[in-house]
Amino acid sequence: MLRYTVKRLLQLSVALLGLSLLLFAWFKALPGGPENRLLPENATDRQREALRAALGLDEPVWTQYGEFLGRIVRLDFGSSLSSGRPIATELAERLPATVELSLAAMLIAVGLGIPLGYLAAKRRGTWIDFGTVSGSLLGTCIPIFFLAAMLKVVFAQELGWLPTTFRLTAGADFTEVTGLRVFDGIITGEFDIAWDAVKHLILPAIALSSIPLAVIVRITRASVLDVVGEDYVRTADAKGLKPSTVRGRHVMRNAMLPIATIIGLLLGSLFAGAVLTESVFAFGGIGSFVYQATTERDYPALMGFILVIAVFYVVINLLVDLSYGLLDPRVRVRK
Amino acid sequence: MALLEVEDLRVAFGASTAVDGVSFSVPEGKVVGLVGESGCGKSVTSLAIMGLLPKGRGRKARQPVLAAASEPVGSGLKATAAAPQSIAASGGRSRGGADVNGRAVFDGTDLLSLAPAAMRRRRGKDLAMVFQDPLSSLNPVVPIGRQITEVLERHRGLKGDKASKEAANLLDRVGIPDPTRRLKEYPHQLSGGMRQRVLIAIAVACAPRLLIADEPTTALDVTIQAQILELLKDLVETEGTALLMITHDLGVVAGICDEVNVLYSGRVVESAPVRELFARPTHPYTIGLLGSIPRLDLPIHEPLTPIRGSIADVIRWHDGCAFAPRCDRVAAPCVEGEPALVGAVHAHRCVMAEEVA
Amino acid sequence: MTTAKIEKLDRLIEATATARDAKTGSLWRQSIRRMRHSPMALTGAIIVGLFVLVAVVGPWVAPYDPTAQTWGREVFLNQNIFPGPRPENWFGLDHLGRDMFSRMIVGARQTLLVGVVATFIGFIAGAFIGGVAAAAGTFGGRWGERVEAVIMRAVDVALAIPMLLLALSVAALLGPSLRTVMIAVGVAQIPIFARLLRGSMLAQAHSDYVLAAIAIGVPKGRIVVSHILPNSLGPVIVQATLVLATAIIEAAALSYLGLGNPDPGSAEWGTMLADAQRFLSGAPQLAIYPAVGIIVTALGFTLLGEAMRESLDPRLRRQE
Amino acid sequence: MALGLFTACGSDGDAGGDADTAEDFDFSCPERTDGEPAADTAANESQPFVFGTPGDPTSLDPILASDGETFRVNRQVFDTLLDADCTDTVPGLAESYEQNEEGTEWTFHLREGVTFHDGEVLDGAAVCKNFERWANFKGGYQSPNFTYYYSSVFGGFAENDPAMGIETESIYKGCTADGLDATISLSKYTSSFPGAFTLESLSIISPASIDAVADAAIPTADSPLPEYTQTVGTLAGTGPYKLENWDHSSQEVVLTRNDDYFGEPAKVKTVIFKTISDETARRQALEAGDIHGYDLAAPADAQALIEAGYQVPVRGVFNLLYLAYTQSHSPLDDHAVREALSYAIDRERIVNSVLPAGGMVATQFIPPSLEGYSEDVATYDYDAEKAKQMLADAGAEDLTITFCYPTDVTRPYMPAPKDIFDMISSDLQNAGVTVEAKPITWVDYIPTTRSGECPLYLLGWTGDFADPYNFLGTWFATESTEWGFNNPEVFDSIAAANTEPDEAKRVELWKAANEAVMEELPGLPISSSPPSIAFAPNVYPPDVSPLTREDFSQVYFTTAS
Repeated sequence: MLRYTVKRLLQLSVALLGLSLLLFAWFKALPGGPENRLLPENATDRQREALRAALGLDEPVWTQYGEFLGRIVRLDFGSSLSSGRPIATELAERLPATVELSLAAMLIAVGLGIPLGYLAAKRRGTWIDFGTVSGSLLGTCIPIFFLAAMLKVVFAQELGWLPTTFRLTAGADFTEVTGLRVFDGIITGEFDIAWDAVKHLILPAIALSSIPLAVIVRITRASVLDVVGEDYVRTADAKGLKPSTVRGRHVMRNAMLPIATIIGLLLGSLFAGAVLTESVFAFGGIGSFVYQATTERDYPALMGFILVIAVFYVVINLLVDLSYGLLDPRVRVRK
Repeated sequence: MALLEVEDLRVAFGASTAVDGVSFSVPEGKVVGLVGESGCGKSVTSLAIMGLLPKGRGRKARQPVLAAASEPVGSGLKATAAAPQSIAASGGRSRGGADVNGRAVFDGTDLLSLAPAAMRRRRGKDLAMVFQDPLSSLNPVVPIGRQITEVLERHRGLKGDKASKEAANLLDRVGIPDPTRRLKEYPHQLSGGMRQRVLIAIAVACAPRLLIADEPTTALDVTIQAQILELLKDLVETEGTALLMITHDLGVVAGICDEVNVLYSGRVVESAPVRELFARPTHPYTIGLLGSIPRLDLPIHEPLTPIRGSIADVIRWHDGCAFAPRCDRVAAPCVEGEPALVGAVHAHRCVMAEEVA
Repeated sequence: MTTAKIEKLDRLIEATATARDAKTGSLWRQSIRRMRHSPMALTGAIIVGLFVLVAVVGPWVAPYDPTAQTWGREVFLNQNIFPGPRPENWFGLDHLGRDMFSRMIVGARQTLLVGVVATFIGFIAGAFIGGVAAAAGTFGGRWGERVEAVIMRAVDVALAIPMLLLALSVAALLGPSLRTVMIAVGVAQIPIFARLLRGSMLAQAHSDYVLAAIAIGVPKGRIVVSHILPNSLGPVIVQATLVLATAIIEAAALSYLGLGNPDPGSAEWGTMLADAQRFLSGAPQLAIYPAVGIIVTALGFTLLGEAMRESLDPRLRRQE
Repeated sequence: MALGLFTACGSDGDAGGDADTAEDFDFSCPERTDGEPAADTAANESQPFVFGTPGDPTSLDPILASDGETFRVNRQVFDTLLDADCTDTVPGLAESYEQNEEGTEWTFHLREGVTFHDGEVLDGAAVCKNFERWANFKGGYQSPNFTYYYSSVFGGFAENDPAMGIETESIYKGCTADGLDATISLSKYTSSFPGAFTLESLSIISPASIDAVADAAIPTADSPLPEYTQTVGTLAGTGPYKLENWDHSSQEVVLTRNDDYFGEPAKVKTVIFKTISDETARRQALEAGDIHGYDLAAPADAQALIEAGYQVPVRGVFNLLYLAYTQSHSPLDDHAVREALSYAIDRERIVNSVLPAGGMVATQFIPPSLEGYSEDVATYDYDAEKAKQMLADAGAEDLTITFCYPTDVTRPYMPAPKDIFDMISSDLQNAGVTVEAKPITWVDYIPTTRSGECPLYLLGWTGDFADPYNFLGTWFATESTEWGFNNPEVFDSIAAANTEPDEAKRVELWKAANEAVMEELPGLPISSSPPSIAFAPNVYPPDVSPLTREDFSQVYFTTAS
C-alpha cells in the first residue's frame, strides 16, 4: 500500500511541477502586465514603466521563473493585485467558507441523490424513473448563476423566508474555531449563530448542489440496478430478513462502492460551481475571490488559486483511490 | 399428508408460461428430486414455493426488494443468467413480474396465499434454500460470520457472542476447519466448495423442516460435489429435514434422492421411487434422458442415443403431449388432447406407454 | 504451418469475424431499437430536433434585424421601462430597444454554433490524443507504455485546470468573443475525450477479435484503424452529445464572468442571459427568455446523451 | 416612508457655502429637502448600520491607498487638514488657513482641544510629524501602486529611490510647527493647492502611531502591505468613529462611535462596511433588509428602488465621460469630420436612458462644479442630417472607423460601457459611418488607448479634488499619442492657468483654456453623471458628496417604518 502511494505521489509531483511551468509561461505570454491594474487611469506612462521595473517584470524570464518557483515552494504566491495582501493568506482565510458551502451542497446532493436514485432504480421503466432522472438532469442544465439568482429573488426577496446575502447576519459576534460557522456555533454552544449560519447556507447550497445531484442520482440508479440483480440479494431474501436489513446491509452497502468514488471526485467540481454561486450571495469564499480575480484579471491571484486547486484535486483523487480499499474488502486484501 | 404438497402450480411471466401445472409432494425426512433439462421450469417452481418471484403486473408488488426471475437458459452453468429467453422474446416491457397460481401447502398452510410479511417470517426458519453459484451468492463486503448471525438474530433471537458461538458450531457442522477465524473473513477469501458449505450452514441455521437445493453442486468440481451431497444426505438423516433437490444431473438423483419427478416444459411427465425409475423408465422422455448417459455396465462402443431436436420445438400441453415433436414413439393419440398423469406410485403422462403399477 | 493449424486458424477468424460484425451491427441496431422505447430518448430527440430546426431556419424567419435598435427611444434602462410582449414584438424589447423574439431565433443559431464547434474541437483533439496514447500503450511495447503513461498523467493534470483559466487566458490572448468561448469550452473537453477514448480503446484492444486479428498477422496500424477505433466510438459519441449541452451552459457562465461575447453584432443566448442578469428583479423577462432557451436545449442534448449511454451500457442491458 | 424626494437639480442653484468666487453661474450640490425626521434612539444604540460596498478596503494607513473603498473607511476614522463640502474647500482639522503671495507658504491654524483616539493632543508638531514621515518614505513606500496620490501632488520624496522610478523633484521643502499652527513650505505653486489638503491620503494620524510603525518596511513594489495596515488598533485618528474590528474572511469592517470627538458625536453607535461584489446582490440585500445602504447602484436599480420607497439621494456631478478622436488616424485630423461625428451622436438619449438620475450632457472637458467652467464654448447638438451632410462635404461619406471600448468594467462616469457603445455605434451607423467594434479588457484598455492605437474610444475621469488641472492638465498639458494633436495655443493656456496663484485671474485663464480645447475638439465630452447611493426607508442619509466622501456620523435610524 505504501509503495503504491509513494509512486503515485512522485508521479503527481512531477505533473504539478509541469503545471507550474505551464502556468507561469501561460501568464507571462498574456499581454497587459499587472502594473496597468495597480494604477488609476491618469497615471502617467513614466509611472507605469517605473512600476514595471520595480515589479521586476523586465528581468530575464528564467530568473523570474526561478524566483516564482522559490516562492511557490514557500507557499508565497505573491500579493493579490486587487487587495495587495499575500494571496496565500487570502486563500487560507476564505477556504473555510467554500469548504462549508461545498459540504452543505454535497450533503444535499447525497441526501437527496441516493434515495432518488434508489427510487428510480426500484421503479425502473415507469414514469417515476423517467421523472426523477430527467428532473435531476434538469438541475445541471440550468446555468448555476441564474439558478442562484432566481432562488434568491423568489425565496429571499419575494417570500422573505431566507436571508439574501453573507454567511451570517452582519454584525453577529461569534467565536471562530475552524471557520466553519455552523460547526463552530455548535461546538462553542452558540446555537443561535449556528442556526443563523444554516439559514444563510440553504439557498447557495441548493444552487451549488444542482451539479453533483444529477450525477449521484444517475450513478446510484445504475449501481442499485446492478446490485439488485446479484445473487447475494436473493440469498438475503431467502433468509427471510427484514426488508430494511436487505436494503441496508446487502443492497446499499454494495451499491455504495461506485457512489463513494464519485462523491470524492465531485468535490473537485464544486469549486468551479462555487465561483458562480458565491458571488451571487456575497458568500466571501474562494469562489467570490476567484470571481473578483477573474473580472479584474488579477493573474497572480488566479495562478495561486489554480495551483491550490490542482493540488487539492490531485490529493482528492489519491484519497479516493486509497479509500476504495476501505470500502471494498476485495481490493484491500489484494493490495 | 406429506410435509409439502404442491398442487397444480402455475407460473407465467407476461404472455409465456414457465410452469404449466406442476404437482408433487415432499414427505418429512425424505429427499425428493425435481429433474429436467434447462428451461423446463424446475428452478421457477422452487422460487415460487419460496415466494422469491417478483410479483407480476396483476398483483401490486409488495416485496420491497426486487428478486430477479431466474430460470436457467442455455448454458446450464450459471443458474442466474439473463432473464429467460422467453421473457425477453415476449417483447412487452414486462418488468419480469410473475403471476403465480395453484397451491403449495406446507404443513397445512398454503404458502402462496400468505402475505409477504408472514411468508418472510417463515423463510429461513421453516423452509430454506441453497443456490447454485457459491461465488456470487454471498455478500462480498460483509464478513461470513455476520451473514450467518443475521439469520440467527432474525429467527432465533440470538445476540452478540451467543450468536457467534452458534455460527461457529454451524460452520464446524458443515465441515469448515478453524471456524472462529473464518467468521471474520470475507467470501472472496474462501474456495467455491467452502462457500457452498457456508451457504448450507446459513440454510440450516434455524433447523428448517424443508430444505430446497437448486442445483447446489453444478458450479463445483466433481470431488467437492460428492462431499456436498454427502453433507446434505447426512443433514436429512440426522435432522429429519425434508430435501427438495433440483438438478439436471441424473447421477446426483441416483446418489441422493428417494423419489424423483421428471419435468418437461413445465409439467411432471413421470414420478416414481428412484430405484423404480432407473429400473423401468416409462415415459419416452425419461428413457431418452437415461439413454443420454454413458453407462459403465454397457459395452464401450455402444453409441449414446441423444434426444433429437431441442427444448424450443414444443407444443402446448393443452393441444397434446409437449414432448411429441421429439418423441420416437409419437402417434396420433399423442396430439389429440391433454395427456393425463396415470398411475399411483409410478405415474407417467404418456398415452402410448404400457400400464405400470 | 501445417494445414491443420491453418484450418483451425481460419475457422477461428471466421468465427470471430462474424462475431465482430454481428457485434457492431447488432450493437447499434440493438441500442437504436431500445432507445425507441425509452421516453428519455424520445423527449431528448424532439427537443434537439426543434432546436436545430429553429437554428437553421431562424435568420430567414426572424421578423426584424436582431441588432437594429429600432425601438431605442421607447426603452429607458435607468427607469426600468422595458415594453413587454405586444403585437409587433411577441417577446417585447431588450434593454437597448431591439426585438427580443428575433434575437431569440437568430440567437439559436449562434448558440448551436458554439455547441457544435466546441464539441468538434474537444472531440478531434481529444480523440487524437486518446487514440495515440491507447495505440502506443497496446502496441508500442515498453516504450509505448511509457509514452502512454506520460500522456495520461498530463491529461490527469489538465483535468485539474478549471475551464475558467482556459477561457480567461484565451480571452486575454484573443480578446473576449464567441470564438474565445468556443475554444475555451472545446479545449476543456480535450482531456475528457482523451481519457474516454483511451479507456474504451483499451477495452476493445483486449477483446478476442483483436487477439484473433493479431494472431493472423493483420498489420497493427490496420487493426487500430479498422477494428478498434470504430468499436470504441460508442461512449465517445455519447460524451459528444453531453458536451453539446455543457458548451451551451458554459457559454452563458463565461459571458457572466465577462469572458464571453461582448460584440453586439451577434445575438447569442448565453450573452443575452448574462447581460440581462442585472435586470432580474426589475424586468425578469429579459433574462427568462434566453434562460429557458438554454435550459430546454441543454436538457434535450443531455437526455439524448443519457439515453444513448444507457442503451450502450452492457451492464444495464442485462436487466432488460 | 421617506419624507421627501431629492429633486434632481441641473439648473443653477444658489451659491453654496461661503465661497466668495464672483461666479454668476455656480453649480453646487442639490439641496437636501428631507428635513430632520425623528431619531429612533434605541435602534441607534443597539442596531448596527450596515453599508454594502463593492470591494474590501486595502489598507488602514490612509497614505498607502488609492481606491475609493479604502478612502470610504478611512474617511470615518481619520481627518484631513481641510475638508470638502460639495466641491468647495472648507475647514477640517484646521479652523482657517492663509497662503503667501506666491502660494509657496501655507499656514494652518488648528482647532483647539482635538485629541487622537489614543489620547494624544493634536498640535502643529503632530501635523509636521505626518508631513515629515511622508516626505522621508523609503523603499516600496515610494512605489506608485502604494503612494500614487502623494507623488502626483508633491512630485516625489526627499530622496527618490531609483528602483521606484520617481524622477521628478519633490516640491515639499519643510514644515514648521508653532503651538496650534503648522506652516507647509513648497518650492513652487501648482493649482492642486489648497484642494490637495482635502485628499484622504493626507489624513493626520497620531505621533505615537507614527513611532509604532516607523520600522515597518515594504521591501519591493510587489511585496504585500505591512501587517499593521491590516490589523485594527495600531493607528489612531481623530475621526467620529474608531476602528473596532476588520474580519478579512467575512469581509467586514466594524466601527464604533468615538465618544470624545471634537465635533458632533456620531448618531449611530456601530457602523459596519460589508463587501458585496455583485451589483444585483447589493440591491437584493438592501430590499431584504440585510443591509441599510449601498453605493454604486446600477441605474436600472436606482429607479426601481425609488419606486419601492427607498431613498436614492442625488450627488453633485464631478466626473466626465468623453469619446476621444485620435487625430493620428485620418480623417480624424480633419476638424470638419470631428464636428460631423459630434453632431451625429445623440447624447441626450444616453443621459436619459442609460445614466443614473442627475446625469447631464457635458459641453466641455470639466464638470460644471469646477472654477473656470465656461458658458460660451462651442456646442454640438444632435442633428443626424447635418452630420451626414457635413461628412459628405468633407468627402468622408463611406467612412469605416475602429471604435474601442472596455468590456469587463464599470466606472462611476461609465456605468454600462457596452450599452453606451451600442448606442453610439448605432447613431454613427445612422450617419453612414461603418463601425468596427474592438472590445478590450480593462487591464489593457488604458495602455492601448494611450498608445493611440484606437481611432475612437470611450474613457473618462473622476475628480480627486477641486482642481481643473486634475482634468485638463492630465489630458491636454502637452502633445501626446493619446490624442495625437499639437496645438500650442491649448498647451500654453493650460500651463498659464495652472501656475496663476491669484484666484480671480486663475478662473478667467481656466475659462479661456476650456474654450481653446473645445475649439480644437480633440474629443466629444458626452456626460457627467453622479454614481447613485441608496439607503433604506428608515434611515436618515448623510449629506451626499460628488467626491463620494460621505460622513457616516450624520446617519441615524428614524422612527419611520
